[in-house]
Formats: sequence, C-alpha cells, structure tokens
Amino acid sequence: MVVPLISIILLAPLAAFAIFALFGLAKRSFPRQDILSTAAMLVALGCSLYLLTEVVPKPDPYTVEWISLGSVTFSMGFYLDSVTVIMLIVVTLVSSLVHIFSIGYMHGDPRYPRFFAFLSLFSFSMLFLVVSDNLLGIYIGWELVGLCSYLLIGFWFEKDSAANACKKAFLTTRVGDVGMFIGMMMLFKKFETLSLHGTNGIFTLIADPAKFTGDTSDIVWLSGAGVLIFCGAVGKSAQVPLHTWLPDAMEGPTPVSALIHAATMVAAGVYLTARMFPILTPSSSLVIAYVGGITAIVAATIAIVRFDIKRVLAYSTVSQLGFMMLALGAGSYVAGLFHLTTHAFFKALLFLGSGSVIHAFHAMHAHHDEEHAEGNQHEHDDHGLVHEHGSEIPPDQDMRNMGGLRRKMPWTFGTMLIATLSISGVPFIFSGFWSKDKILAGVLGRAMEWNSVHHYILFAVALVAAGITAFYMFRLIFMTFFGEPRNQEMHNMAHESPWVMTVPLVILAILSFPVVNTIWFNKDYIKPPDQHHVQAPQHADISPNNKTGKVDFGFSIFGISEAHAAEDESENADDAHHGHGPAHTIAMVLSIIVAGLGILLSWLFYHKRRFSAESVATTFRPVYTLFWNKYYFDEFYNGVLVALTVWKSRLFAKFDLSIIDGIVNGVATVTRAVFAAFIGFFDNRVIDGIVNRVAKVIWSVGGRIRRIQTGAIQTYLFVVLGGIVLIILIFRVL
Amino acid sequence: MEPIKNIESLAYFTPEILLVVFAAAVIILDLLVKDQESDWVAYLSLIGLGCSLIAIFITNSLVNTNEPISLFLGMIRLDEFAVFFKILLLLATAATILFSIRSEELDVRLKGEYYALLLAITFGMFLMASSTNLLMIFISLETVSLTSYILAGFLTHSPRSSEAAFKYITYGAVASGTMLFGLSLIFGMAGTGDITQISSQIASVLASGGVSALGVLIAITFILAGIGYKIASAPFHMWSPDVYEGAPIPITAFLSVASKAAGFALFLRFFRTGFDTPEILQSIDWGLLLAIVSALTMTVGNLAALPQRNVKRLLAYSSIAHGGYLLMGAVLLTSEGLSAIVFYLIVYLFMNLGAFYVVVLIANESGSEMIESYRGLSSRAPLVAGAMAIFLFSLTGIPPFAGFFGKWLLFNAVISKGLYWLAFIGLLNSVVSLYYYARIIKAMYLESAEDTDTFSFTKSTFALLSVFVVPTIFIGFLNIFYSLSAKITLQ
Amino acid sequence: MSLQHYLVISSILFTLGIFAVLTRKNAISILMGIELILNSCNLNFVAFSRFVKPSENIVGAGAYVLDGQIIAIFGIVLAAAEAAVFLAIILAIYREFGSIRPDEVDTLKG
Amino acid sequence: MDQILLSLMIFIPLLGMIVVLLLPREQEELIKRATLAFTLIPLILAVYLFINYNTSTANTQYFVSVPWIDTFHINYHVGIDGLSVTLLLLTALLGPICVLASWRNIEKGLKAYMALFLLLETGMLGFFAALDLFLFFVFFELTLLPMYFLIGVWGGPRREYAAIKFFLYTLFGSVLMLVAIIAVYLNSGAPDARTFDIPTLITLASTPGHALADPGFQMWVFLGFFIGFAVKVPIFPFHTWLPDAHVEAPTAISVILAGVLLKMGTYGFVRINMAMFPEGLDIFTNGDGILGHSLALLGFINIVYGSFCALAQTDFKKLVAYSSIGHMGFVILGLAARNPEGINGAVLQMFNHGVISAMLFLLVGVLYDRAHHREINGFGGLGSRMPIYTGITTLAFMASLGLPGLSGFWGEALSLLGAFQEFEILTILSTIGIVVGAAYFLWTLQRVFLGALNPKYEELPEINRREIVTLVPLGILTIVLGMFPSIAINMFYVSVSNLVGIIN
Repeated sequence: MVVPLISIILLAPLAAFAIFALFGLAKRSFPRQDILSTAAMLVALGCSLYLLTEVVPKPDPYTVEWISLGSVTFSMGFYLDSVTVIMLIVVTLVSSLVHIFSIGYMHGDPRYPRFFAFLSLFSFSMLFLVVSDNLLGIYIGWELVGLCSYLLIGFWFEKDSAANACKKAFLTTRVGDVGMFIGMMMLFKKFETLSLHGTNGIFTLIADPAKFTGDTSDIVWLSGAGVLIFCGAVGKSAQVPLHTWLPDAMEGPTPVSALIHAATMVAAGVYLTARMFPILTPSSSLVIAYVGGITAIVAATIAIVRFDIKRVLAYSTVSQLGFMMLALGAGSYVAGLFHLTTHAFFKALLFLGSGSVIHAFHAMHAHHDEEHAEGNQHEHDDHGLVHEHGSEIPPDQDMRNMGGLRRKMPWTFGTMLIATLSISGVPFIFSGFWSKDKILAGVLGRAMEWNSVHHYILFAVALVAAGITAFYMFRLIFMTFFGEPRNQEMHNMAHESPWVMTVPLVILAILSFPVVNTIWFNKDYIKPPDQHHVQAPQHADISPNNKTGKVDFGFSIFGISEAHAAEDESENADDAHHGHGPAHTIAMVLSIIVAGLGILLSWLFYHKRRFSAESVATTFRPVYTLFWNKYYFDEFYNGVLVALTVWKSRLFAKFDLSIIDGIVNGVATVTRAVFAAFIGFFDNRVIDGIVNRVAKVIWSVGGRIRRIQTGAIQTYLFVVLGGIVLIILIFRVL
Repeated sequence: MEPIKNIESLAYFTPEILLVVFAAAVIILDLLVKDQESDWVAYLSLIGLGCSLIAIFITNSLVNTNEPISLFLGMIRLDEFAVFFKILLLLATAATILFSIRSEELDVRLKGEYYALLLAITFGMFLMASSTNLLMIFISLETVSLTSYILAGFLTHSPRSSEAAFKYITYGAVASGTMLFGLSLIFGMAGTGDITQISSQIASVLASGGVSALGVLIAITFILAGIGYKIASAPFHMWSPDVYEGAPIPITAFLSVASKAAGFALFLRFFRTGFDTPEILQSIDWGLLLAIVSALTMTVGNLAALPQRNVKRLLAYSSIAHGGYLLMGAVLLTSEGLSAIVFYLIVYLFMNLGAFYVVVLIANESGSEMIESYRGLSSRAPLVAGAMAIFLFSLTGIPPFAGFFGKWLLFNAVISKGLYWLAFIGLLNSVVSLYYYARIIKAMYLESAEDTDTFSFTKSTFALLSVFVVPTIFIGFLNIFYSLSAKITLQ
Repeated sequence: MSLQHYLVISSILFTLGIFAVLTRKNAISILMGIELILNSCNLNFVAFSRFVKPSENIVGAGAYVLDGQIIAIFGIVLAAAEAAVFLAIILAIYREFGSIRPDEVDTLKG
Repeated sequence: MDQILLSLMIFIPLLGMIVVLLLPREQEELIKRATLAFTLIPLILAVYLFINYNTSTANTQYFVSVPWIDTFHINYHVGIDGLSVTLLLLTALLGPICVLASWRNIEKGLKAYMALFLLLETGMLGFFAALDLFLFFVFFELTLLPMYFLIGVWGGPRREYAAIKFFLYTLFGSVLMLVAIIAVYLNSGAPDARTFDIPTLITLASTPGHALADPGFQMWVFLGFFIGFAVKVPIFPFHTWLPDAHVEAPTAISVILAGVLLKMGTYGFVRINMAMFPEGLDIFTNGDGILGHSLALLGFINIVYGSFCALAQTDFKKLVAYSSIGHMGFVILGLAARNPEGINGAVLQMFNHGVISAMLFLLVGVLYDRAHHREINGFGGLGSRMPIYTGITTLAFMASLGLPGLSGFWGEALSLLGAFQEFEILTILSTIGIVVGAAYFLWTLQRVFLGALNPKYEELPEINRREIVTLVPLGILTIVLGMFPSIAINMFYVSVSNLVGIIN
C-alpha cells in the first residue's frame, strides 16, 4: 500500500509539469494549468495524510536496484518513518495552500500557466528529496529543487535584479552542493554504498565494527564527511556564510518566497542534517551548532533594520533556520524538526500575508504584473527610499509606505498577527513557543550534561536571537498594520484580498496553534535515531546536572569512549528536557522573558513612539551601520571583485560592472580577467606558439635549403664533392 | 649456373631488341612520311612498347622462375626482379608517350626523334634493371643519361629547357665519371667485373689485407655518387629540381618515375648482390650510411618543397622526398625492404604520374604551372580537381589511398630492423609533406579563381585520368599486389 | 713501373678533372675536366687489368683477361658520345643565353 | 544474416555516397532525401543491434572476420561489445539529425557536402566496429579527409586555418600511433604468426613472458597510442585545434565533431591503451608521484582548464567547445581510476556528452541561423521572444552542467566517485569544474535569454518544427537516461567489468 501511495504522491505533480512541457513543445499551453497543478497537489496531500495511518516507525526502506556496475550497485529507495511522513504532509499542505493562494495572486500574469507548472515540478522534486533513502536520490531532489528555485526566482526574468538573483541563488547553493557531493564521495569510499537505512545502509554499517572501526582516523573521516555534507545544507538553508542569496531571492513572486524560501526548500537543509544525524560526530555536530547559532543571531540583527517587508521575513527565515541547525547540532533531533514544521506553517503564513499586503497595494496599478514590470523604474520614484543591496525597495514592499492597514484588511492582519505571536514565542498557546523552547532547552541540556562551554555560549546566543526575533517581528506588525497610514494615496487603494488568498491564510493560522503539532510530543511515534559516535566526554558522568561542577573548557574534539552506554547517552542527549528538568524550566522561563522584552521594546519604539528608532540608530551609529549593511557580506564578496576591477578595466573595458553581482560574478570576473589573459597568452602564445614556432623553424629551414639551390651548377658539384668527402670522413677516418 | 653464350642469349633478349627495332623504325618512317600533324609516330612507338611487353611475358615464360638465367656470358641477368622493373618501366614510358601526345608545349617538328629517344631510353633502363657486370652497368647508365640529357633539353627556343639540359649533363657527366672511377677501383680490388663474384673477391682481399676498408669505402662512396645522382638522393639530388622544372612536363614525369625506378633497380641489384657479405658489412656501417642518406633525402626534399609556388618544381622536390622514403626500404637490404620498395614503386608510378598528368592538363588550359592557376579548380573542373586531391593525399600517405599502404610497408620494414628513429623521421616528414600538398588542395577547393569559366576536357582525358585514379584508390586493398611484391627477390 | 705509379697518375688526373669542373668559368673547360676524369678512370682499368691477377676461381689458372682494356675502350667511346651531346647543348645554351659561363646559366633556382 | 548486419550498417553510407554522387547536382531536394534515407538505415540497424545485443556476456557479438591482406595477416574483422554498440548507436543517431540540421543552411555544393558527410559516417561507424588494428587505423584516418573538407569548404571565415590545423594535429597524432601499431604487429610473434587482431593481441599482451607483455615496451607503445588519441579527445595541451575547428565548422559538423569524433579518442584509449597495455597503464595511473598520477592529472587539468576557458568566452560556440574540453576531462579522470565506477562513469559520460554537446551545438546553430552572430553579449531577453527555444536550451544547459535527474549528471558523478577512490585530492579539486560549469552556463543563460529583450531581436522567429525535430530525440534521451541511466549502463557494464579484470 505504501509504495503505490508514494508513487502517486510523486507522480501527480510530475505529471502536471509533463503535460505543460508537452503542450509547450507543440507551441500551445494546457487550458487550465492552474487547476491541474492544484488538483495534483491536493491528491498528493490526500495520500500523504493517508500515509499517516499507514506507517509504523522505522520500517526498512523500499529500495530498487538503480544502477548495477557488476561489483558495485547503486539503489534508489524510499524510506518512510514518522519524520518523513510529517515532512510529506508539511510539504504537500503548504504547497497546496500556496497553489490556491497563487490562483488569486498570480492572476493575469502573462506566464500564468508556466508558474503553476514550475510549482508542480518543485513540489515533485521536494517530495522526492523527502522520501529518498539514498544520498544519491536526496542529491537528485536536492539539485532539482535548486533548479526550480532558480526558475521561480527568475520567473520575472525581464527584471535584471531577478535575473541576477536567480543566478546568484543557484550558484551559491551549488557551492555548498559540491561540498555535499565530496562528502558523499567520502562516505562512498568508506562504506561502498550511498543508501542510508536498511541492512547494508550506511547507518547500519556504521554500527558494525567490521566495516567501521571507531578509531580516530575513522572518526576524523566521518567528521569530515559530516561537515562536508552539512555544507550542502549551509547552501540550501542559507546559513552563514552562504546566506546572501536568500534575501535576494525575494525578487521572485511572493508565493514562491512562501513555499520555497520559507517553508520547504530552505528547510530541506535542516531535513538533510536531521537525516544524517546518525553519522554526526561531536566535532561535526559542534560545527553545525555554531554555524546555526551564528546564523540565528546575525540574521536576526540584520532583520531589525530592514524596511522591505519581504526582506525582513527573509532574514527572519534565515535566523529561524539557524535555530533549527543549532538544535540539531546540539543533538536535539526532535526539537529541530519540530521547529521546522511549526516554522514552515507560520512563516509561510507571514509570507502569504505580506503577499496579500503587496497585492493590496497593487490594486493601485492598472496591471497586476507591475510588480515585476521594468524593475528599474524603482530608481526614479521618490519615496526617499534607502538603497538596499541589489535593487531599490519596490514601493509596495516598503513598510514605510504602509501602516494602519489592520482595518483595511482584517483577515490578513489577524492571521499575520497569530503567526507573529507564534514566531516570537508567546507562551503556551502558540506552537512557535513550544518548538523554540524545546530548542533552547535542548541546547542548555547538552551544555549542562557535557559541561561544555560551547553550548553555554550557544544557548546565550540563541536566547538573544529569540528576543530580537520577537522585536523585529512586532516592528513589522506595528509598522504595517498599526499607526497612521504613511502613504495616504497608496493606503486608499489598499483592499482586502479575494477569498482564494485569504482562505489559505486562515488555514495556516489554524496550523500555528500547538494542537495540530501535538504529534511531536508523542515519544513512541517519533524516535530520534542513534548517534553511535557521539558520547559525552569521559568525565561527564560525575553528575549529569551539577550547576556547581566546573565547566569543561577543553571539549575533546572526538568524544570517543567505550562503545557501551552509547544508547541511553544519546537518548539523554536528545530529550534533554527529560534528563534535565532544570534545563527545561530555566530555558522556558528565560525564553518567555526575552520574548516579552522584545515585544515590549518594539511596542515602545514603533507603536507608542516612546523612543525613536532614529535616535537610537544615531547613538549606536557603528552597530546600526553594521546591521544595515548586513555585516558587509556582499561587500566582502564584492571586494574580491573590486580588487580586480583594475585588471578588468585594463583587459576588457567594454565589459561593464552593472551585471556583476556578488562573489559569483566576482569569480567570473577574476576568471574573465585572469583567464582571458591566460588563454590569450597560454592557448595562443604558448601552445599554439610552440606549434607555430616549430612550423616557422621548418619553413625557415626550407628557405635555407632553397638558398643552397643557387642555380649555379658548380655549387651543386661542390656539394657532391663535399658529400663524398663527408661520408668518407664520417665512416672511416673519424 | 652457367651463363648462356651470346647467340643463344638473343632469344631471351627480344624485348630489348624489339625496342631498338621500333626506335629505328620510328626515325626512318618519320623521315619518309611527311605528315607532321597527326600523332602516328607516337602510336607506332606505343605499339612497339606493346610488342616488347608481350615479348617480356613470353621470354619470362621460357625462364624457370626459381632458376634465373644470365645472358651474354653473365653480362645481364634475366630474373623476376628484372622482369618486374621492365614492366614497370614500360608502363611509365607508355604513360609518358600519352602525356606527350596531349602536351601542347612539345615541338611538333621533331616528333620522330622524340619518340625514338623515348624508346631508346627505355631500352637503356631495361639494361639498368638487368645488368650484372660493371661494364654493362656503366654502359646502361650512360645510355639512359645521354638520352635523358637530350630529352630534358628537347624544347628548342626554351631557355629553361636548355639550361636544364646543360645542368643535367654537366652534373651527370661528373657524377658518372666519379662513379666510373669508383667502378675502376672495385674492378681493381676484385679483379673481375662480374658483380656476382665481386663480393666474395673483395671479402678475400679484405681478409688477406690486400686492400684497406678505407679503399672499399672510397670506391663504394664514389659509386654511390653515381647511383645517388640517378635516384636523386641527397646530397646528389641538387640537379633534379632545376632539371625537372626546365624539362617538358612529360619528361619530368618520366624522369621522376621511370629513371628513379631504374636507378633503384640498379642500386638494389648492385649493392644486394655485390656488397652484401659480412666482411664488407663489417668494414662499413652500411645500414647507418643508407639510413642517414635516406633521412637526409626525405627531409631535404620535403622542407625545400614547402615554399615552392611552382607546382612542377614542388612535385620535383616531393619526388626527391619519395626517393628518401624508398631508400628506407633499401636500408639493410632486407627482403622485406625489397618487397616494400617494389610495392611502393607500383603505387608511386600511378599516383605520381597521375599528379603530373593533371599538371599537364592545367598547363595546357591555363598555360601556367604556378599554384595560382589551380585556384577554384574544384568548380572549374571538379573531376580533375578530385583526381588531383586523391593523388596528393595518396602522396601524403593518408588512408584509404594506396600511398598510405606503401608507406606503411616501408615503415614496417624499417621498424622490423629496430630503426625507430628513421621511421619517426619518415613519419614526421609525411606530416610536413601534408602541408605543401594541402596548399594545392587549398588552392583547388578553398580558394576561388579570378575567372570562373569551366575547363573542358575530352572523354579520353578522363579515361586516361581514371587509369591513374582507380589504382591509386584500390591497390592498397588488394592482397594480390602484396603477395606479388613479396615474391620479387634477389638471391 | 708498378701499379702504384699508374694509380698515382690517375688520381692526379681525376683530381685535376674535378678541380677544373669546379673552378673553370667556361663550359668548354668544364667539358675538358670531365674528359680528364673519364680518362683517369680508363687508365685505372687498364692498369688494373695489367697488374691484378684475378684469382683462379674466376678464370682458369694462368689465364690472361682483357676485361679492363675492353671497359676502357667502351669508356672512350662513351666519353666521345658525351662530349658530342655536351657540345650540342652548349650550342643551345649559347643561343639562348649568349654566353657559356656556367654561373650565368642560373635562371632555375630555389 | 545477423553476421552481415554490422557490415551493412558500416557500408550503407558509403553506398549512399556513390548514389549521391551519381545524382544530378540540381536535384537538391532529392539529394537531401537520399542522404537522409542512407543515414536512417544505419540508425535502424543500430537500434536493432542495440536491442538484440546480449548484455550478459562480454564477448564480441555479430563479429565477422574474413581475410583481407593475407600477406600481412590483416583481416576484415568487425564486431561489437557493450562499449562499441553504445557509441555506434550514438553515431547512427547523430547521422540523420545532422542531415536535418544541414537541410537549409548549406548554400554551395550541397551534393559534395552530403557525399562527404556520408563518407564521414562510414568512417566513424567502421572505427567503432573495427576489431583489427589495421582496419581500426584505416577507419580512424578515414574520418580525416571528409572532416578537412567539410570544415575547410563549408566553414566560417577562418575555415582554411581551422581545417589545416585540425588536419595537421590529428595527422601528427596518428603517425605516432602508426609507429606504435607497427611495433605491436612486429612484436606479436614470429614473422608468419604476426597479427593485427585486437582480441588476440589483448590476450597475447596479458600472457606473461610474451614480447608484448614487457612493461618497457608497453610504456612506449602506450605513449604512441596515447598521443594519437589525446589529440582527438582532445587532452590538454593537444586541444588548441578544437576551438578553432568548432567555431569555423558548420553546425552539423560541429555536432559530429563534438558528438562522435572526440569519443573516438576516448574509445580508442579504452579499447587499445587500457585493454591492450595494462602494464603501460599501470605506469601512468597506478604508480606514485607525478608519473603515477599523470593521467588523472591530465583529466583534472582538462576539467578545470576547459571550464575556466569556457567562462572567459564571449563567443557562444567557443564557449560550448571549451565546455566539451572540460567534460571530456571527466572521462579521462574516470578512466584513470581504473575501477568499475570510474570506467562505467567515463563510458556513460562519453555517450551523454555526445548527446548533450550535440544538442548544444544544434541550439547554437539555431540561434546563429537567425541572428547571424554568436556574440553572447549581443543578445539579451530572448526568453520572452522564443520561449520554446529557451526551454530546450535551459534543458541542454542544465544537462550539461550536470544537474541530477538529467543524463549529464550520472557520467560525471560516477567518474568522480570512481576517481575519488584513487585520487582524493585531484578529484576534490576537479569538483571546481562543476561549480564553474554551472557558472558559465547560467551566466550565458542570463546574458542571452534573461533581462529585458534586446530591441534588435523583437522580430526573431521562434525555433521551427524541423529544428525541434532534430532536438527532441536528444532531449528525450537526456531526460530518460537522466532518470534511468541503467538503460545505457546495462549495455556495457559487463564489458567494462571484463576490462577491469584485464587491467587488475
């Protein structure tokens, strides 16, 4: 029953896309692509829901042999455990809602059918990624979602900013993917397979000493593989330092941002890391945790000062993904995935909400597709906009043009408020609170249990980030929905969106309440996999929960100990809040406090206007500018380029800077510079040069021989005599 | 086996006799008949060649192949080797006559003499291919030389032609004089002119210390000068470009194929039977000497051909280079090498004559031998251009044309003796050669002519052309030619 | 007189001939040089066949061979023929170039 | 009957050439149709062979061996194994596609063009089927002449230069190969037992104590063959003929050049260098130090150098040309690994690259026929003008940059997986090629298709039906093989494991 269901789940969206493609070749398009795709998604959703009843936790994967090379074989397989099913439901659900939303949002777009076709293709790829039990399969889905994100970000490719953004997204993620591929190769070399579960899957082999003697070199190898595979996640989930593509990706239509760049694809990185949980070693986990933590704080701080509503959400997404990574890195498997699902819902909601707002402002434009038509018009509109990196803020996305919308669009307001409360971690009634709290508890738990200073630091970071989250989210709400309309003319035009758009909002809002997420608290439904090679440091058994116990600064990189007690150790490591009640309570209390603090501050700043953000900004000028410029990541990447602009101008003046954006084209420019010179020099001078030189020599010799041929007979006779004498000399006398 | 006495020998000598008879007949009839316009003399001499060919087959059938006989008290030898070369030479002469009929540069007044001389030179070459005595060798060589001097200078009122003749004879006289001196020394050492005994004689004198190896070397080198001049091998090649350029095209074709072939026949027989004994091989590093000469020859020929703009001269140099390739087979005088040379000569006959025939045609049409006059030939005369392309690629040695198979045999022979360096030089040379052959191809196919009026050729022209094209394409694929060339030996 | 004397003379003749051929600036004198060469060869042949006793396995014991002399005679004949042709060609050259200096006859080159 | 099928397939194009030559030059339509027919028959035969090929054994099938030049023990010996049948199919498939691609844009001398093309096809088919070393060489060289003329006569502005350059490079390589061939022949046994028969030679070369098995000898012969093939592949630094040849050649010929001729190099390498000279191979792939890594190093250089060069191009066609240098690098890398993953990957990559690069060149041709230039920066925004063309191009690009799910990925992935077992660092460095590959393709995509439509091209006509027909089969192959690579791999993995057995 399972296999056919999964096949349907996968094939339905694929078919929707295939139909579009076939019609396309015939230079026509399917009459109602939107209905088709949406229907396909709903079918998939239905099947996924049904699977919920089917699956018992941790069955063997359903595999088929894919490629056989005689000695070696690669198999493709589906692996279906509770997590997979939940992911399936999340993806199909959000995707369906986004489909429905788009029917309204994208209505009237010249490439309306294509949009839905791409959405279907994306859904297929994402679902494929989720179900595959094989790094090869995951990698396939992985790259395909990347492709779809490329296509959808660049959906309005006439806009240069969009064209750049999609390229940047694809290439930045691909950098990570290459790391992932190398990681795969390392695993393959060690285990001669790429399947994960099952009798001869990596996760089984890793436990068997014959295949994997847990000695240092093996552990190092494994850590390396783990980190490299995590690189893939860093790219896709926009973790520092590869996060810069995600904000730019907001150039795509808003439903895309909601589906791909909030709910599903970016979460795929987290999902992958969770999947690879068993092979993570202490060191690789720590790397993951740190990357996550840093991302969380960095993104959050940047978000504070954005004015583009979509970018705020983008950075908040990055930051939330950081949280999830942090959780996984700290060994809180469940917490990470829990937050993934909750975040998927409320963030999708937020994006769709913002979409609805943008849509509302769009009414002012005669044509709906103005949002993407000539992106360069933004240069010369006079809202006194501040220069964001990449392109100017479109007026209909600039929060400074909004305000007081809550009466204009109550549904949107209401739903978005719920989501905001959820993400800010307002206690008890909102799902976001639970998941975030679980993360904090997990980190703190690990910190106490291992006495590891690293995790204490990370916990602090996470806490701060959580506070900031609350702050900037409410800033968004206040600026958008409360207060007086700042741009009256635009305000007048605003209106509530049609039902096709509001209904999804409502559904998502419902999903932001914990009731539907209780499944995550079901211990025997969701079992975290074992981490065979993560144990607490040897001396951690003094007392699991001693507050006074000296904190161990020298975290042993390879927490290798006797294999015994690995099980329950990792058990503890995961459900930290059970093993360590104190950790849980502390975390909960603190998180509530910081959330409250954040909300309070933003209320004072942006609603009550007690303090003016501007004055604070001026007093903390350096910090402000740092945030404003997003820690100068893009500038840093561009710096590589700038250093080479000198070269460039010398080597090919005709080529202008405008199309250069970020590291990608920076590298491109380097290579244009270096290699244009290099090829010019090497290919033509050296290689051809050698060839030509040889040819020249031959020619000149030919010329010389000609010159000997003087035409005077007596010279010829001289040569004859000379020849004779020479021969005699060579062969006898000498 | 006992040499046959003179009178009995005449029976086996009919092919040569027929040639002489027809030569005389041509001259006399030419004097009597006053018709200068038609080409009957040419056809008469063709008939003569035909008769002689038949005679060759008959006489050959008289001989027991594995028991060759020597005529006129051991002056000349009648064996498969000789027979092969005679047939080859006959074909070459026939082709030359046909070219001459079509060539427009030849002087109409002296047809009789011209064709008579062609027959005479063929006679001389027959002797070259079969003589086994120093005296015969010298006489045959001189016969060929003297007649070819005249033929080279046959274009009266053409300074080029006379100059060619002058250079040719000066060079040739000195070379043959030098050779004669060498022969005299050999005669002195061996005490006999019979080359079948020379080797053993010289071996014994060398052993007894009668003469020094130096003496032998000097003698051999002098002789080499004479033969080297005939086959235009470096450093005795320098006459050939000038002579080839000056001489009438049919004669150039003839010299580049026939007299080269004859020279090789003489060369092989002389050194194979005369000097192929261990003692002499010890006294001089034979293989190395010939290998160097061969390498030098092909390299000089190819490199000097590169800058040429006159196709005739270019082909002259190319034929020097081919002499070098052929010499590769002569290195170490192995039987493999011998059969390789034989095979290559067959191929060379067709492709080189074919190329020269095209030169004749173009010269007739455009009155020029310069490469410019080949521009756009592919559109002006597609078939001729195609044929020329085939000949040139074959000369370069590119499959599937016969030239490749010929080259391959030669390299095979060289490598079998472990002379990789020589093979390597040879191959590099064929790459270089592509360059100047391709220049003609380029002119014909990739460049366009100033005037694009198409050339008109007669059916017979194409017929004759196909006589050369078809073998150039197919010889390589037919086992018969390989087995045939493997059969030709010198004991 | 021993064989050596003849050989020395013939070598001198040969060298002189070569020298003439290489240096003379007149076609006629080149012809003369060639004649010298040929005659030196003839002298060789005669001398050899006079002095060198061929071993018995070629001819019967005590037999006396005239090969050398015969070759010499042929040599003379061919030399004459060559001279004739040479002179004819020189005439042609003179007609075309108005000179018989070999170094002026060099239109064909390269 | 089955026996002659192979020979039929090889020589029907030749027959076609004769027929075409006999047709009157005015009957252009007729000539085209005839050529198409004579290229379709081999395709049908190839498909037949492909289907009926017995994948369970590594023995050569459908083989014919008749004496040809007895004097030198040369036989007309043709047969197919998994490797050759795959490449035969590729060749036969590209045949008709190229004819269709040359349907409209050959202005002058159509008859000669088609005749030469048919000759070329015979040469290629024969090469992949030949099992006699001499025959192998003859067919190898047979492709030279038509190529020279096809580039030289129907090529672009600098065609003469490109043509002669191609000719000289290849000839140089092949003469070295000739020496090696003769050396092998002469060492294959006593004068009357010598042979050119490839299978026999392979067994001889692996019998200990035989002259052919001597490592020193094998090393030199290996080098001889290697250079011969390296020029064809082309392996750095013998590659400089390729960009010129590609840029100047007419579309169809570029397709053949990239699709088949480059494969002749790698195929020959597998067939001769690897199978016949394992000792020699050992020296260059299995030792320590630079020499032991030389082959992998060359592969790496090809990948990185090729892709970076491609990144620097502004000529669309040159970009594709350099990209194929890069992609052939993966083949070399995979072969250097000598393990099943690597070699299978390499062979798969050969096939896939054949298909994909063919698509790319066809697409370039389509654009060139319309805009009459190939300057990448000279376009812009075509995406909105020619959606279908854009779609297909995107597919081809994605396939070429190794997007999983499209065929290009599997070859690269397997080659890398294999290579990583042997050469970790080199392989990791080679992955740079993947990123750069993505970079130049996406960048091109952006400059040509994205952004605002270049006003010059507002009237640019959309890709027409004939062109779509030439592209669709390739596109389908790309997708199908991308999803089910085993379809191809099953054809040859047995042969490959057999080869691996010989090597180790």
